Amino acid sequence: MDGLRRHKSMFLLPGLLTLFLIIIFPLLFTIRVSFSGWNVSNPYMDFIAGANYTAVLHDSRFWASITRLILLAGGTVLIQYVIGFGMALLVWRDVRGRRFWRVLFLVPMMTTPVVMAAIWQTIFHESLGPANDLLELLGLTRIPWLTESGPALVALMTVEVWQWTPFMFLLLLAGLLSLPKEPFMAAAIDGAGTWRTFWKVTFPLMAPVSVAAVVIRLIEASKLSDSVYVLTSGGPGSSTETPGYYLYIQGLRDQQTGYSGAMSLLYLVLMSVTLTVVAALLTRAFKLKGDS
Amino acid sequence: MAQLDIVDVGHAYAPGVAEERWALKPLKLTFESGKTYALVGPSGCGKTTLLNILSGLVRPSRGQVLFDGVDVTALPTKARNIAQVFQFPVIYKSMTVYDNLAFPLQCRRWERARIDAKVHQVAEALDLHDRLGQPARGLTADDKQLISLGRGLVRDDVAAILMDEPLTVIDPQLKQMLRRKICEITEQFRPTVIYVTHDQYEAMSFAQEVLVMKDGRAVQQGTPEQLFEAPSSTYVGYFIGSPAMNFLTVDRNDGHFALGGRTLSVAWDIPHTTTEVQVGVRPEYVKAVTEPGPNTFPGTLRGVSDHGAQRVLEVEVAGQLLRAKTPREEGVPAGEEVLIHLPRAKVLPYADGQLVLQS
Amino acid sequence: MRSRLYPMFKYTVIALWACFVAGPFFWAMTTSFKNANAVQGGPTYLPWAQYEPTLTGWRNIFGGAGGVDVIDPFLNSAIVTLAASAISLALGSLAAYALSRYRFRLGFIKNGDIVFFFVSQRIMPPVVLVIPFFYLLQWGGLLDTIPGLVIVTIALLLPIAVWVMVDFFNGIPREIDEMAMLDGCGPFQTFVRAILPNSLPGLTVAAMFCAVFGWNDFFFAFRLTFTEVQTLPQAVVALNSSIPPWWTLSAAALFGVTPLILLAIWVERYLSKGNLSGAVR
Amino acid sequence: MNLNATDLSLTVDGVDHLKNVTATFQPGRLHTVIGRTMAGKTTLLRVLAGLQKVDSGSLTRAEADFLKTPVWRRDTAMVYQQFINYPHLNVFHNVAFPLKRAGLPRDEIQRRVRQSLARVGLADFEKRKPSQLSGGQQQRVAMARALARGAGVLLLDEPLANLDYKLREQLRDEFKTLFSDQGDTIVIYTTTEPAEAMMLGDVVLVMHEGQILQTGTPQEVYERPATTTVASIINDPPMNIFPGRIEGGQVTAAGFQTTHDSAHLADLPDGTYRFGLRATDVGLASSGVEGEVTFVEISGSETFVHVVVGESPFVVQVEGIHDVTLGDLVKLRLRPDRLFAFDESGALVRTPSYDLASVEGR
Repeated sequence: MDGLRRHKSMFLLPGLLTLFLIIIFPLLFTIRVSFSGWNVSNPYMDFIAGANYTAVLHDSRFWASITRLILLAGGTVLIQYVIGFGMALLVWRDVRGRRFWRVLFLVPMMTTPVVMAAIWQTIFHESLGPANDLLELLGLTRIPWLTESGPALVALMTVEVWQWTPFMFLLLLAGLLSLPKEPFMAAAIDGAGTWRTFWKVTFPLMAPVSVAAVVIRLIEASKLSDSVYVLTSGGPGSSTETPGYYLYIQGLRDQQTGYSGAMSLLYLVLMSVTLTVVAALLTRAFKLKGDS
Repeated sequence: MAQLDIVDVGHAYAPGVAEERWALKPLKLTFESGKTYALVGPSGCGKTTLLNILSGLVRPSRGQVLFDGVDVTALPTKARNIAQVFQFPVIYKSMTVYDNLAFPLQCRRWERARIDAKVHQVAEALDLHDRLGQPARGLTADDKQLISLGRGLVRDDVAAILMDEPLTVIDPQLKQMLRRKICEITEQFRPTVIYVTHDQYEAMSFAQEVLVMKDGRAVQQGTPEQLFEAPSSTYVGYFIGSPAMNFLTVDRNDGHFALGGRTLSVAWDIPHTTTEVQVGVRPEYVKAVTEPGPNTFPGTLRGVSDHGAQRVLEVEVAGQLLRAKTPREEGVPAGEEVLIHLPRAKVLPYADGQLVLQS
Repeated sequence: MRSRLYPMFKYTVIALWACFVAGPFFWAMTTSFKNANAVQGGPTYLPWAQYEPTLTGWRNIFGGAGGVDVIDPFLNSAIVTLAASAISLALGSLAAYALSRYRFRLGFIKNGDIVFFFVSQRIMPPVVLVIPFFYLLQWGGLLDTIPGLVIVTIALLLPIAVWVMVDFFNGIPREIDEMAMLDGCGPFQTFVRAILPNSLPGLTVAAMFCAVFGWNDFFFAFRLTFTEVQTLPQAVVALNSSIPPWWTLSAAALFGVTPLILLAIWVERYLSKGNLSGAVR
Repeated sequence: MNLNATDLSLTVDGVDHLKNVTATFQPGRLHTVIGRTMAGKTTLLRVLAGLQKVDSGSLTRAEADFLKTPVWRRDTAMVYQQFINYPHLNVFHNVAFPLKRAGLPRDEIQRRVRQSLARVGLADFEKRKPSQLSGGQQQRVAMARALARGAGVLLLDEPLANLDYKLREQLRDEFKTLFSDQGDTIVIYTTTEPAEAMMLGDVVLVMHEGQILQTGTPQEVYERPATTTVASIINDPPMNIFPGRIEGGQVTAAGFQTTHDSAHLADLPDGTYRFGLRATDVGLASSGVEGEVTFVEISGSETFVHVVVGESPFVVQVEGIHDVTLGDLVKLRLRPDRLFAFDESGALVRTPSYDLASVEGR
């Protein structure tokens, strides 16, 4: 289309340039600073080559946080997907009070993670919180939720599942609502039961939405740090520390600017590569390319 | 295969609607075992409602649906033992062609060897046998429709196969091939088939019996030939045939009928209560002639439409429009004034829109 | 047999999940009416029956002694969210429209790569950006100001707006654009007169996501604003730091999350029409 | 002001969408472009509208280089196969949209909208949204919008293809009247249906694989199809084409031999030919060439019997509805006086004599 060549850039460029300009400085700054020895006692942009990177590679606390993040993100996203899909299926069709359930199940994702994490902290309080109260009611023993490493991880995962299952629920329910009804008719006609209908009709039809939802959630979960900050402050010790939170400690609390810069970039590259690979694998596993 | 009976079945989508406005007015129909039927009519005529009542998707407001004498009105789709081909091809996209065809049998827990034999037999008939191992999602729309049909055919005991405008999304060039394939297959397997379409061409080509519907009523049921030669109402005459049948209002005095003052030589016995008598004649039977004679009427040529092999002459006769379809080789009459012949054997009397059968 | 058990099973599962979802809100609600004594006495749930309710917590968040004032942070959050969302939606839908309708080619970079560039910014952890942003805003004199916070929030929201709107525009037939052009509209008029009026569902969804992520952002506000501009999440988390005045914290938390809960009720309406589906693919 | 296309070519991924398309479109005439799906008809319209670029060629209207004129200044209206209207506007504002863009005064807009809605029979539907209309009504809205503008070029891309059978018939008749007073507008109408092309067109262009194979009046194209491809495109059902020989003025083909019946072919040199015979010129008879019935189709008022004779498939068109059973052996009467003769490359060498006579007769 002649005459459109000029216009199309006018549509794209404002947004593209805005984002580019907002992002490019921090990125260049981080790259530069990662080669400097900038820290709290030496706040200068000197050049120390790759020393920071070598140090990060040997920082076992960093690598432990990466492993922890992968397990946390993978685990919570999987749980979110299963519960979110299950709930979406339950309130998809004939259910009483459908609108009420749908709104209620959406609410947690609309709330501020740090604010709700603060509430969760009171819930997990060892003596004054309702979590242990509930355990006693069920005849179980009290758990020191936030002061022991195992329970602290469980608490963190519980909060993540509570906060973000609604997001899965939202995307999957929207997907279910847009499905055509003929395939389900066909399955009924062919004599398929509930189980078979789910695995042979619903699940394959939902594969594209599922992959999109899981990938989006993985991206968001890879940045996990706010709730850690409020709920456990990475503790006890560093047992609930995620890379995001560890970076916060290094870069902002202890002002190891150069070191944290190197760590940031490494973290960013690792996450980008992992997420790209996961997205590609999921897409291929469900053969999503080249089909409508 | 089963015989399907519709006994006094009617349906309204909203409760409390006057019967005049029901989507499907109460009617009685029988679909005989092993025959092919077409339900044809414009959108909103009730054909899809009727199909959904047969498939169990809609429970009729009134009446009974019998499959081989058994009342299935209250049964869900799953318990009815029918098969259906939808407007948009439906396949199990995660499965191969083979598994798609085998699926209904797997659901019925057939033995593996028996499934295998049956699937191969049907695939052979559908010309899909060389693609059994392929994923079904990669096939073209017409092949997907064949798979849908095949899922019905593998079941020996299927009561009926319902087809809901199955050619809608097929490329025009492939439509004929698929239509041909469907015909061959029904010829071979002889299931009871009920085929819904708005297209007279498809309906007449496919079915042994055609049911023309309008405003929730079945207006005529008959073979394609009956619908063409003796439409029961002016509506059927209009809907079937292209161009539509001609209907000209005639004057009547003591049992004689006249068109524009000239006698129409017919021996019709029409009730005296009738307010309007029309003569119906297919454009195919109307001829432009040169010699006056019985049943010839003068007219004015208003227009000629060139359709290729035929031309359609638009002639004004006694102030009414009459279309005549003439083979190209006969040319076009010279001049505006023409003589039109209505053959006595091919003109039919319609009293207030309804055909009056003459003994 | 099975058919009778299934509904029971279904409603039990739904009820259990509903309890889990609603639990924290119920807990926050009941705690917000407690005082020190009621909290120290161990977990209780029912006012009057188990403890004597007071309005201390609620008074504290509206400037009561020893509490905070949530009104200013609320306004700050609202302004930042609205401004950043509006700018992101405007720039985002323009860019998304271009990416959906025109073919771009710059060397090996094509449309898909540009969309990926936008969306991939979501991978960027805020903690990576925040130190450079600190110096950038300091240099521009925008540290601890609303415009500064708006600028960095756009980095969070613009990718979301582009992601939702590209998919939405892809669902609008191109023929509508073509027809508008044939009818005498230039490219910009085509977008404004023919496409935007038909994009309300998509814009609503995009606006919802922008509002959620804008309103709920904590980290940027936490590190880039201090005394002059405090946002609501900051104010609430500040309460969490020392000895927990749980009643005030709970009241503030409930106050802070209410606007978006109202949004959830509104969004559900769009969901029931199936309008979100375009945003998912 | 003719619209002149010269040597327009467009290749996408190695497939020719347009190949040296040269055509002149004249004001006040209706041009029907007939071809199968994917023949390049839609591409041609999109190029004329400015929605699609070409690799080479030129397009001019009144001295102006049309290829350089942006879409919104081409004074061109288009009606799509899919009923495209502005979903957010009601019927009135849909039709008024282009008039507002042209900056017409309010009362003039109102007058034109009302007038053109009345012409398409939608006067009472002003306030409805397109989604509240049936397919046929939606297409009428699109027509009304195109007509109201009085654009210099009106493009219609298979406007009836997605409509019900009977509605199609009805709208086709209406179109004939609608287009009869289009003044100086250049109307270009694509279709896959021969009858539609013939009945609506002042000029017929036959397209195939991106090329224009023949241009002429409906009668010329129908009666003198330049190639076997044109012959099969312009006939419905497609013309039966089969190989044969002429020796000493005698035709031998498809299991029969002519004597003096095919006088119009008698003076052709001996050799191998391809013969064409319309479905209407083959009949079922009690004697003749024997073949097996493979398929039967019934339109509302004709029966098409597909028969295989030896290797050659034939379609026989019989007026009225007839019950013919698949697999039956039938005898065909092939009318030798109606044979078209094409050379081996498919170019026309001789038409049946009656057609020529009727050209002169009318």
